Amino acid sequence: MSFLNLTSIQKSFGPVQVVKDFNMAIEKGEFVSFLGPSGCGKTTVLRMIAGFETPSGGTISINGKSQANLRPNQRNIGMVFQAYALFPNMNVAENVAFGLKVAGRPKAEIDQRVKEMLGLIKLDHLADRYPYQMSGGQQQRVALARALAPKPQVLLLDEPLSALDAKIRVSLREEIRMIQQQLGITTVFVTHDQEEALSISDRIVVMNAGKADQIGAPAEIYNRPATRFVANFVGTLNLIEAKVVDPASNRVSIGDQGVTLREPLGNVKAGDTISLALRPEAGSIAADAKGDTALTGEVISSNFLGSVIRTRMKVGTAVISFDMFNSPGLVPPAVGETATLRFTATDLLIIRD
Amino acid sequence: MSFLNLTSIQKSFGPVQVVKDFNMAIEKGEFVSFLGPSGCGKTTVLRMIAGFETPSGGTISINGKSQANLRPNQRNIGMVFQAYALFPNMNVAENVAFGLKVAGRPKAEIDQRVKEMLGLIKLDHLADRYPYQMSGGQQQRVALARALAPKPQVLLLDEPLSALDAKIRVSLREEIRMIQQQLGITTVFVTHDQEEALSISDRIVVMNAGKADQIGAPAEIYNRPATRFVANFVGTLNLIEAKVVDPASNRVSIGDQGVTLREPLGNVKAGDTISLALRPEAGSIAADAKGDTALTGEVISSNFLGSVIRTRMKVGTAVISFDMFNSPGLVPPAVGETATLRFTATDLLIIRD
Amino acid sequence: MKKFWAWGALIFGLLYFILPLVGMTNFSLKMRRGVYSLDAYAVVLGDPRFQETFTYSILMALSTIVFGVLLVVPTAYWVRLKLPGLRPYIEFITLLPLVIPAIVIVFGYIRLYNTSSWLPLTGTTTGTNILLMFGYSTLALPYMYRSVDTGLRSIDIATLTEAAQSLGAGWTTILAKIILPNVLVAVLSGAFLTFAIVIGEFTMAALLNRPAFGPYMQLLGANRAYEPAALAVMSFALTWGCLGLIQLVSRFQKGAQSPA
Amino acid sequence: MKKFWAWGALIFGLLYFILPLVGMTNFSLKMRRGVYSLDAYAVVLGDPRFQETFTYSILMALSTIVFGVLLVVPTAYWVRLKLPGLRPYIEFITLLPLVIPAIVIVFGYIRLYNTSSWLPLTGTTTGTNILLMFGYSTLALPYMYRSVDTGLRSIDIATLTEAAQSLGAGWTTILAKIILPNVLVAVLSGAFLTFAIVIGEFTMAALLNRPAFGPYMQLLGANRAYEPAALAVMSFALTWGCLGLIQLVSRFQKGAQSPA
Repeated sequence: MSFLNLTSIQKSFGPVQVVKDFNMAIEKGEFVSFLGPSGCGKTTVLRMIAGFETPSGGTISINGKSQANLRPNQRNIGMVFQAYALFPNMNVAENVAFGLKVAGRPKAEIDQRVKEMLGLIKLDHLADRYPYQMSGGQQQRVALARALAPKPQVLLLDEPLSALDAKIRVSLREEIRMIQQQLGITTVFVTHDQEEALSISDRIVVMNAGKADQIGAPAEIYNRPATRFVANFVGTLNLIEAKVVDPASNRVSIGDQGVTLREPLGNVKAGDTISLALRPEAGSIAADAKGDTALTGEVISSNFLGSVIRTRMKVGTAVISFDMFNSPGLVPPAVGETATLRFTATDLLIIRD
Repeated sequence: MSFLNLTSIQKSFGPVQVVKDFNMAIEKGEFVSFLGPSGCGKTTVLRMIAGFETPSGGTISINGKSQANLRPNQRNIGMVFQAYALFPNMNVAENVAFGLKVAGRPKAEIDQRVKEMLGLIKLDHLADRYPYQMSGGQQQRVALARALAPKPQVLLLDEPLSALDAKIRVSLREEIRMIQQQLGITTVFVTHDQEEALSISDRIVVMNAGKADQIGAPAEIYNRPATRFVANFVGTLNLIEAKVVDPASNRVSIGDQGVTLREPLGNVKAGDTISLALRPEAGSIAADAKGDTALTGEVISSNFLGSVIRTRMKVGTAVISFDMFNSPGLVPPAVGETATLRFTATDLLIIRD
Repeated sequence: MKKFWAWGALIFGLLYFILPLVGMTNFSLKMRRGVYSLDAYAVVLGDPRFQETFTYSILMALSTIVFGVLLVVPTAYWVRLKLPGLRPYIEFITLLPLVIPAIVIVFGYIRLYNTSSWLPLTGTTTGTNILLMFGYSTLALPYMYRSVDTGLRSIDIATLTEAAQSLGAGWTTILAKIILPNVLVAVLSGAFLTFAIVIGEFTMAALLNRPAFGPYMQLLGANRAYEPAALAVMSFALTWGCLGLIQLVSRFQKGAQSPA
Repeated sequence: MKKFWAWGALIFGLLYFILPLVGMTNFSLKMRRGVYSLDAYAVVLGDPRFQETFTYSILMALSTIVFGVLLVVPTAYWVRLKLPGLRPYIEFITLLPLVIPAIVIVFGYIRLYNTSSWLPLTGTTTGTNILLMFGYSTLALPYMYRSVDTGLRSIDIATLTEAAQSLGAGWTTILAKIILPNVLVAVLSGAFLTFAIVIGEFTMAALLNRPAFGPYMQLLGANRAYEPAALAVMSFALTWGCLGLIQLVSRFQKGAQSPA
């Protein structure tokens, strides 16, 4: 039995079923991200854990205890919101102390704990500030301290970084991860930003239309997407249609070029179409097509994006993007030129959904 | 004489000087981006070109003609706004026709031109739609068509992609660039997104506190930042403090490790501190430090970001980030391990400001 | 908890609005002893003074609306566009009529524009009518201004104005083709409220001694039993109709502008 | 262009508010022939009926405010939080008193709660007072509700409520510690407006025959020359004071909450 269990969770708003049979077991101390586009139900699941929404079906248990009959204020769950949600009429220390005061802790203990929390987020010096006197990043750190002060069983983070600037977003996500590991608190993090989820999580749940499409460690999700949706949503994988040439030898053709896959094709016959995924950073430009794991095509665009140069190549009807690290001496392939992209056979994944 | 000339432009709002002595000459048909953080004055310069703000000093001329005494509606300039700004009471065709109707063009010409423009943005089939019936990306394309319909001398784009989703942002920026090249229209594009500016522009003006810090082609800006600000703002360059060991042989030390630069150090003496920049994608992990262009340090973090893995290493007091392309077989250096980063001497740039 | 509030709202509505209305409507139908009839309504509608005062008030309401729209729409637009710093003050001014009793305004007018003053408006019927229209405009100002201002808030007038300018449009074109069409519903809603207010107003018309509908209602109220109830019901139906129209129009507007 | 509007606003303000006021104030100081004096004010302040009606109206205003706050704050909060779909309807209801003439409301009350009815409120003084307070609350409802609702809009009550809940707080704690402190300024502003309205109200108090300040002012206006002007000036000063307080308090609020 895991620490936080979500079993067959369903949720409908009127005729719209937002969450469909969602299952997930989260271990104590684990950092799990729910990743998906807006409307995929990720926030709704989080809000059901917090008690703000009541599941239409299924059970939620924390530490072996069903949460069904507990109101939000009885669940001992810490929550951090996208909009910070600091109480505007209270200063930093009062905000952090709020949960402890409501719980009726003695004053000395509250003072001690507030101090400890402000130390954790390195804002000791701003204890007397009011929310409107602080930057977004600072406010969100206070919100984190406030959520953690009453020692909740579970910490829920609802897109906590979306309202912040790019640079602060990166530094605050690292800080959140550090604090989480330091306290060993079980954490659920909701985001639509794949880089955020990949960089911060122990495990990721990729959600699509109310269901979990794939659950796994970041590298697993990125390198071996289980479905077309995951492949499209996480990273910028190339999705290529290929024609099966010989199922026995794993031979397929892309455009009119033959490629032999490492992975068995499974239950297909010659002439069938299958989908392959190729990461844009997997290949490299070569002078000629030696061996089977190469594709030759016409370069249709080449974009300088800063640290990488993204080139697009037309192979048959497919358009394949590939990335090269920028370097001052590098001359990217020119538009209209013919180029050969080489990669290893394991880089071509079969997408089955 | 260039097509669009900005000479000694200044602008103050009350006591605050927002633009300080801004100079820029833009050629006919060129695509120039103003890149900078919010508050750097980039939008103010754009609005002065459009005539929405009056410069406190300096002159703006287009095609040799001073714009000083022209009101915004007399300048024949096309403008696209971040908020789309389609007229809610008009459908797509009426929006696109607006500028032509105001100019009193004959009906047949208007119809012809509207058709042409809708073809250009590939929305012919939506001519009867109202703005609220369309997605943000579609609305912004209509706004582009509306701005282009009266054949303006100059096209101004004020963060036109900021309100859109990540994927649409990328595809629309490519479409904008394509249309701009097709029509050969002189274009100024304002953005705070470095990738956007790098991928779309002929030239970039990096703005900082009301001044142009650097003007140059995208690769030039990225690979050879002129100032510390540009190095920090464009890309994620490492800024490393180094101590001059021997100015004659270009020898410096980082932490306690010596490195020989290719570039002359200039007017410094032994013991001086200089700033070096190293792009995170420039180096690669090696087994040992052979030769002079390598740095050895302790790995302090390693983050999986999807297509790249970003590792941070401590060398003396400096923290150096470097990126590796993700690959399923790659084992990133573990935290606490000692690693050696190798690069070529030309990758270490001297930042002088 | 939800039920408690739902019941609370219901009881509140009953005690405050519905029961009094039902009671009054019921009473207005009892003119003929023992049976329900529309006699009271017939008497009222047949009264020439009713026809005269009602027509007068409708005409006054229409001129007040025209004056109000011409005054408020360009002002509210200009304030939002160019003088946003003045908005709190303008809002403050438009709130004044809510709290300055109508008596004060009219006393002031009478003192200021009487027959021996520099602008003897009260000396002629037309002058007094104009004065009354000014008074009504003052009363309606808060609603008209709020309504138009809210309408302007829902569109991004600064950017729309700049977009139109960059396409070559001048102020007249912008006001006529861009601004007015987009706040038309707000203008109508303000106009209906103005109409309802003018029809029911008593104090100003009485003090300026004009044959308006409010004083007629008051007069009837003092001297008759059933007719005032019938009048009140009719007046209520009229205002209700205006409000219903506002709701209808703004629902139509929502339909045409929704998916935000 | 800017100048034109600035002048327009000035002339408008002069014709509508300032000149009438100046004229009236001037007149109120002329009771003693040939010299300016405060005689009219002395007469008014010394009148025992003035003291009686003014005290009565202040007491009525205070009870109306208390009743209004207790009714409106939790309702507006709850509607925003749980029943946002009902907001247009609630707003509609709170707008009704603006357009239903006070006469209609009072006629209804009298018919419904008269001595022969099931709830004979008009039979006793206390009952009539309660009825009048209900009437006043109805009149003040639009302002109180709007004010509180606007106050609630400026804070994100849904998220703040959830944040407080997740920290263990129940409804009472949330209302008392989070919601009320953050809309206090809005509540005060609504209270001041209510106060100004109740002090100046005439129709309801007159029809229910209670010794309120409005009818006293009216009475004086019909029988005296200088005293009503003095009264109007005083009444205006009072409402102006209330509005000034609102501005002060909301400026204080802005200072405490700004850099948005």
